[in-house]
Amino acid sequence: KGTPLIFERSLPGREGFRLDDPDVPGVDLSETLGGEFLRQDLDLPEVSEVDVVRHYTKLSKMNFGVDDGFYPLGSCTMKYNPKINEEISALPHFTELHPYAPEELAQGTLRFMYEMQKFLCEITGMDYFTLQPAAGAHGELTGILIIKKYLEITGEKRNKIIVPDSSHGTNPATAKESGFEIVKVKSGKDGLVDIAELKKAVDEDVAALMLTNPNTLGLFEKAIPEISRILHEKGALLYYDGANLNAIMGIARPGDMGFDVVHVNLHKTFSTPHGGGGPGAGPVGVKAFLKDFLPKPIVEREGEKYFLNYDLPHSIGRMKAFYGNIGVVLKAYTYVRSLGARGLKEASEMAVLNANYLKKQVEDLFEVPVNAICKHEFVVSASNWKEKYGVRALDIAKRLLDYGFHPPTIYFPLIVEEALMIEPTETESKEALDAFAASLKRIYDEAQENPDLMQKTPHHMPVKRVDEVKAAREMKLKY
Amino acid sequence: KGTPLIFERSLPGREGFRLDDPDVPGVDLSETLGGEFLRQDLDLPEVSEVDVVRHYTKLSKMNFGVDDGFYPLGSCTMKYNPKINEEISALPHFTELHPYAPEELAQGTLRFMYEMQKFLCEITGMDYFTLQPAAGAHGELTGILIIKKYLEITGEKRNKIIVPDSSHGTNPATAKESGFEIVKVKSGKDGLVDIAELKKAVDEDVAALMLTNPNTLGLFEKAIPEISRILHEKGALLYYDGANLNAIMGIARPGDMGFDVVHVNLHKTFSTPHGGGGPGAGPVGVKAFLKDFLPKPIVEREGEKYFLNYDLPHSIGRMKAFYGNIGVVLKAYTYVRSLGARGLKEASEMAVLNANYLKKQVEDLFEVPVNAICKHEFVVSASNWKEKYGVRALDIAKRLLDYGFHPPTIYFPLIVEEALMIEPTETESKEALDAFAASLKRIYDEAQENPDLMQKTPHHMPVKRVDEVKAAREMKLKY
Amino acid sequence: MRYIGHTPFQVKEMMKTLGISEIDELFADIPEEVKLKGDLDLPLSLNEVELKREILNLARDNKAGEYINFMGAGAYDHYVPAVVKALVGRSEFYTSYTPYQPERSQGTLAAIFEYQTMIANLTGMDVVNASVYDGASSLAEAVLMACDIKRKNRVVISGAVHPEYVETARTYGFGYNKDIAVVPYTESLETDWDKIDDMVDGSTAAIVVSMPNFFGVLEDVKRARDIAKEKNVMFIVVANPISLGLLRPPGEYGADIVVGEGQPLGNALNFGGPYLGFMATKSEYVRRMPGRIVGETVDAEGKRAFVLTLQAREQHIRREKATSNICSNEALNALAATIYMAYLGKKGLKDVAYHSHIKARYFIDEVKKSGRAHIVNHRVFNEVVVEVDNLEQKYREALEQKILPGIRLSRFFPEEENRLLVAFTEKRSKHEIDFLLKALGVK
Amino acid sequence: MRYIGHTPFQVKEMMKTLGISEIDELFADIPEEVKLKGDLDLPLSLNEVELKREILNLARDNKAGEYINFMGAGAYDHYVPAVVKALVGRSEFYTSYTPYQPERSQGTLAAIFEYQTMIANLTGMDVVNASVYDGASSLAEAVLMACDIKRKNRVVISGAVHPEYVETARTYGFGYNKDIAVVPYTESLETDWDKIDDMVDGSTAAIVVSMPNFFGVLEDVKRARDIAKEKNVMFIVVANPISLGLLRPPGEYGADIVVGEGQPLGNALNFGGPYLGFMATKSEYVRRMPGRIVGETVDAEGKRAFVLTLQAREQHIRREKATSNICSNEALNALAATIYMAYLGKKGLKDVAYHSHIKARYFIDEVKKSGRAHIVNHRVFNEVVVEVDNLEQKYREALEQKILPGIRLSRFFPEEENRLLVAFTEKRSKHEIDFLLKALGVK
Repeated sequence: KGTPLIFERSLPGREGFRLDDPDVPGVDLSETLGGEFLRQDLDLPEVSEVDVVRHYTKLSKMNFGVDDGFYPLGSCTMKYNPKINEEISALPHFTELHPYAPEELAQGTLRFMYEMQKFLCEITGMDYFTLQPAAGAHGELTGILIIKKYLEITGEKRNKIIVPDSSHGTNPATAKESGFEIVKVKSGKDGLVDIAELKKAVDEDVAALMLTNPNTLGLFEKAIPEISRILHEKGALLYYDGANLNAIMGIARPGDMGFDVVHVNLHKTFSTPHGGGGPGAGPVGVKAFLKDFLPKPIVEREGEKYFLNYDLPHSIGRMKAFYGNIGVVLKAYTYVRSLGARGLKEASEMAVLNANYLKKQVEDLFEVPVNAICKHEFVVSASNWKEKYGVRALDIAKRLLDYGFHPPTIYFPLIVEEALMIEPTETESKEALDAFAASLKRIYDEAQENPDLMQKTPHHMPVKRVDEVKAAREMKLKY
Repeated sequence: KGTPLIFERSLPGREGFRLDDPDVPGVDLSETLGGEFLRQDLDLPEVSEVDVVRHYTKLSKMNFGVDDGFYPLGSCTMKYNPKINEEISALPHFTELHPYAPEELAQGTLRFMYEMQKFLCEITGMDYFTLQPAAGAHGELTGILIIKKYLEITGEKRNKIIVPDSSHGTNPATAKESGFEIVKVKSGKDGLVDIAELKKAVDEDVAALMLTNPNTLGLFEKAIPEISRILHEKGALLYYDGANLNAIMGIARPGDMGFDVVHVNLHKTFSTPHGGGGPGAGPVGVKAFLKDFLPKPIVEREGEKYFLNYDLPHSIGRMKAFYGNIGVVLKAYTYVRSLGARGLKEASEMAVLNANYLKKQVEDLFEVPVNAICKHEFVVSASNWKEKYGVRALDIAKRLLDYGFHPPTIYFPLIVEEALMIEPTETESKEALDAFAASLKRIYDEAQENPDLMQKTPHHMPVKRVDEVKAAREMKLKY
Repeated sequence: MRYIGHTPFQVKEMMKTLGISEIDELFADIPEEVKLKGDLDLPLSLNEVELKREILNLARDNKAGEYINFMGAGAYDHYVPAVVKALVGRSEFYTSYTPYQPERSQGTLAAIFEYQTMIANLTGMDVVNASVYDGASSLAEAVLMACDIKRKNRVVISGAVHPEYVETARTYGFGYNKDIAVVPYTESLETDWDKIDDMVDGSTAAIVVSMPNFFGVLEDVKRARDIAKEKNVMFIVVANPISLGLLRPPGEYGADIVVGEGQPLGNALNFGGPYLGFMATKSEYVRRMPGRIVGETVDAEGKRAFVLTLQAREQHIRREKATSNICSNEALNALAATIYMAYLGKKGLKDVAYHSHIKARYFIDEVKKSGRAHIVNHRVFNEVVVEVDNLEQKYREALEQKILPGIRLSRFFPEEENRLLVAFTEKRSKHEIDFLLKALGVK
Repeated sequence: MRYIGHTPFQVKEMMKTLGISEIDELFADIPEEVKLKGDLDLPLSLNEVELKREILNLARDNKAGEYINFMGAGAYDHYVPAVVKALVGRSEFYTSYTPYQPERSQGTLAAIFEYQTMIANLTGMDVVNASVYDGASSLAEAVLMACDIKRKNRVVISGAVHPEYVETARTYGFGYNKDIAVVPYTESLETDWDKIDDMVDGSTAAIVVSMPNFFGVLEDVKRARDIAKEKNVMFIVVANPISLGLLRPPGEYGADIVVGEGQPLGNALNFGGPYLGFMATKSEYVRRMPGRIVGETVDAEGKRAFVLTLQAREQHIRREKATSNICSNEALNALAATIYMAYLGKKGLKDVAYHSHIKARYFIDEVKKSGRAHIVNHRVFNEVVVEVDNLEQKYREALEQKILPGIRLSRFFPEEENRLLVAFTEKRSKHEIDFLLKALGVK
């Protein structure tokens, strides 16, 4: 029958949760609310508690998480999510705190927010941080709006934002959402920003360059000092997409590279879980001259007292209600406190070691667009598989599922055909990397021996290959 | 490779948890403890945190719990375990309480213990309760030792305990462990204690009769008033095995039936989870004349203050350190508070309705030893399957696994050949019962069509049919 | 506490494989001038025992947990059932990524499909996305979406919408160069419909109204619909999802887009996040909606399966032409909301809404009976604005009695002195409300 | 809150199927004279919101949680790692029954097999059962087991064994008609070996010694072994499993049966339970051991699998001839202990033992330095007996400062006035110990 839905367990009159016998008098709703405001029917499931528990327990087993195995999804930094973070962030002292609670009764939360702002400044080399953005893309939007507001205040008319062709899709989308025109610069054969191209692109209309470093090929943009000079000389700013920060913690800092605005992804670099797609947290850091443009409020300290500072004269306003995904921030905070400076550096070192080691194990199977030391991730191309056996990156991904792995990111970055973008992270052991490499080799053999079979993969999953076209065509979006 | 073990992930030098840099001075252990006391090596796994998480997550998926589906294990009352009980019993106020904490700092726990004693008295019709026994069998031992001590104090020489042939194995084992001689009485054709046989067995040497009511065939011993008279007239006592209490809450009480000592299984009747075999809790209740024989201490109340009363002059002593499986008691307490009198009665009513309904659905497939209204469970015999197709109760059980159910208890009670003992409990819906019945029918068809295949079941489990003989022969009991 | 999988020996083996003798060699491509000299200046690492001790000490500085909570204003202290926490805590859900591989993500996908269905039913709309960041950003996205659909640049928002939502819409609007016009609320804390009507001009794409509004009041949504219809602008409603247990679904009174904060549906307060914004619209606008959407389909054997669909709207496919830049959303919070709605169901959600409402009504009736304070708003769902003499003093006194008596409106509107916004949920007992009434000098 | 799966309509349908019109008809076989008239007298049912509120109020009456805890005496405040709680909380583990169907219970079975292995390694013994109720009952079972093996009826127990363990052994002994002889401890709080030697006679099956003993002292286990050997009795050791991170395994010094309380291995204090008793012995005695045992085998395809084995010892097969009546054990607690041992591993368990020990040593050294109190015991692992003038007063003062300073020995031995048994774990910081020292007037 396929994937089950809770609605199929519903039957009129069945009950899970209920409240009866209130301790205050009942009312006639048509009097207190007015008859025209009342709804007639409410179409929600009618199920028992055991129905709910069994259904979602069953659904959970149709999922795959980091706790189930290797999850080398490039660009997503699927590292292990420490259990102590979950335990701490579930403490009622934190979870039951109302956002408008008087500050003197919320000093614990305000303190870790303040300290986390400081930690992020230190790790990235920036001067001020806001914790408000709820995710990476949200952080990008915040950062670009800060730049826009800065230009408005300084009276400069700059309407272009440069993004490399290897950038995340969120970069151009963000720049567009902020009202900028997008200028794309090509990557060179070495997979890095083509400096000559960049120079051509940079003029007085350019507001900023958005850059991921290491970039989405997992390569460090070593010309970053020059890139910074090129941009700054023309009065443009540098925006750092922090998706790949896990490669360089304690080794190099965006602030020291010349970036003026950065966002970081707490749900990537700082070990907070991705939750099946969220919540994340995308704090944004700026150099001192941009402090007053941050969204309101940020946390500051006066003596022993922590408080919310709304006094940011040029603030862009706010990106959401309240102060950010604070429950997520707390998990990242416990992570930083657990690892300290040495631990964070070690995390980056091992992430890079793992990526290079795994690359070495599998590179013979693929075409490698750029053969260089990589950072935390690397990209290979299955175009040789496609040519020789008609087996695509997608097929490889599906077959990896059968072998008990989550597949890498595929078809990104767009500049590599049949791309597989592999990010092992530091929390994987050599055994996991070796097992993954061995499976890829076995799949390569399978592709040679029986290429047709590959299109029928996966075989051992809760469902077989899913028809995506039908979904988009029929648009059945609710039960 | 089969079921994995943590040892296979171990590698010298790998670390999960560690403590470094103590905040007090280090010592030379050979000085502080003495060299001859120190161990040379400690052979425990060396694994990382993610290894531990993935291994036990994987093992968990090789298990089946009530949250996964229908679990009609007769005599075990595998009802749904409410999540609120788990949440409440995990509150640090309860979990972090030391058993020797001053009573004035432990009033919360002492209060629910006190109230639970009272609730159990009310539900069973007894006068006093101890929460100390850790499980049903432990409760039985407690109860029988109370009887033994009572006889010692009253100076009576009675060395026999009567158990029906349908009794749980714990009953004779307990009686033996308490130094009694076991007298078995046969059941009649109606599945109930044969009163004539019983009368013959009861003499001045009999200390007590141990009885489960409803009995293990799921039948109410309706002659219980007479049974009680027979025993009491001869000066013997009545012991109630509470394993089947789930059939009669709020409907009939052992105390009112004439039982002098009872134990209850909180992990059956009162919804606390079985934990893969434990912990349980087996509180024991007695009539007033036996109060002074209870193990020490029990909780009592003076004004608003709850305290541990050790003043029980004829106490048998204690059955374990401290006061019982208090964490389990708390879950049972929340259950009673959630349901109240009406809810408990409804639970029993629905448990009995479900058993009778399911019996009706499947009885045509089997031989039914006694055809009568059952209580919370019923027993059928697959001897017709065995005769006709060579398919045994064991095969049916294994095949049920393939259909997504946990099988019933098999080969118990011993008085029924090829027994299947089915207890659906009140928390299952009609749909679950119908699906189970339908699967049994399908298995019956399969048994007819392809009996040989049945011995190869289960097909779809993490492992195939397990070789129990080899395990017992080779005795490989550690890695 | 390093969360590293290797042994030291393995690290050496791997380095040998790579032909390096120092880890630093892997960072040789980083120019010396941008390399960090020395260590980061961070507190020393803590082992788990120290960490737990340290954080528990910090946690205890959040004293508010011991207080009886009457605060609302967009974040509500509804009861989160144990079932929700237990199931959301299954690691297969929370340690997974966005369900890009449907064959191994049916759990998340099916749950989102259920979420879309339940929110659609709750709001009376056709299609729902998989969540956005929170209530405020859901409004901002709706504003941009309406402007996009109508190809206009101005939106008129009622001043009785949550002020932080308005501010967020303004910030997003600043990016897209949209004009956000806000119409001050009336003395009775309602939307000023005449002014709205005045302000909607030819460049206007939509009007926005909150139901109930920031002050707890049920707005005259028919009037809103009529204006929207007459002026041919879109009608955006910000709704409290719990209130929809009792109130008419906005789809029934003509809403084009319904957004709101999903936190009250089974998510903890968490000092403001993570929450989830929900977003529902009519079928015709589905391709203009931001965020992920799950659709039903079949697998290769024809069995039902679910998959992310209509991805051509999204940034990872469409880049600068996407409907929004959103990527990560609030999937786990949406899962909590889904399980919450499933568990409470038809009856339970009504119960929660009803209990919240009658607790507010009890407070109102007691205040009116006493005559010692003044109820400012009328026709409220679960939030009451009460005017109390010497509010500051009474507010302090209430805190001393471990009551969070509500939110002073002057926090948002300085002119609203002596006015307190008090929220009620099913968690507040009569006893607790009486306690509050006494603290406010009303009882 | 009824936890019933049916709808009212389904109940009617089912009744119809059964041909009954009242549920009562299903109870027609219960004689009227034993039927309950009216309802049980229990508090009214609470919905989940009310229940949580009610129990939180009750929980807050347990004030001890806010105190710094130096209490031990058989239950220890060691750190329980988050990993242990998270994994034990997986419902597949905790909502399952005894693994009678091995094909669907490999999770529990493999974990027990690991537990058996780790406890065997920790204690230096050959075979281990799947757990018994707790430390005290594990000793009681060991006493019965020794009597059974030796076919004798008397056991001599050191008076320096936990008094509640002794009492439990007596109670079990009462059942089986065994004679439990207890030898008073010496002034230095150790076992009186000469007296033990005297008391072991021809009817004696075993001697029992605790290591470390109830007072924290490492006993002269060689002497114990020599006596046992010479007199041909069994040698039973009660061990603290954390101490075995540093101390020689009892198997190395000749123990025949090793038992103890497994709570310190990743299980919470829980006011005394649920805990787990562990029990290890030599191969030759395996068939005399009570409780469940898991063995390795293969499945029909020859793959490794695990199964309950040697069940012929158990009550459900052997009934009155079983080695014990035990059925339910403490499987989930044993699972916690297994995960704890796996997670800490070789190094971590040593760390925890070492840290616990050096914290005790720090206390001892500070007391000695001050000269204001008297350390009574020597060669301790993690528990110290300190003699303090006016203990009662200082005890009260410590409580006022939110310290649980330990356990007054007079609780167990009225003659031991002014003596306090103080326990140390890795959780206690130097700062906290200094605080205790001050409260006791030592610093």
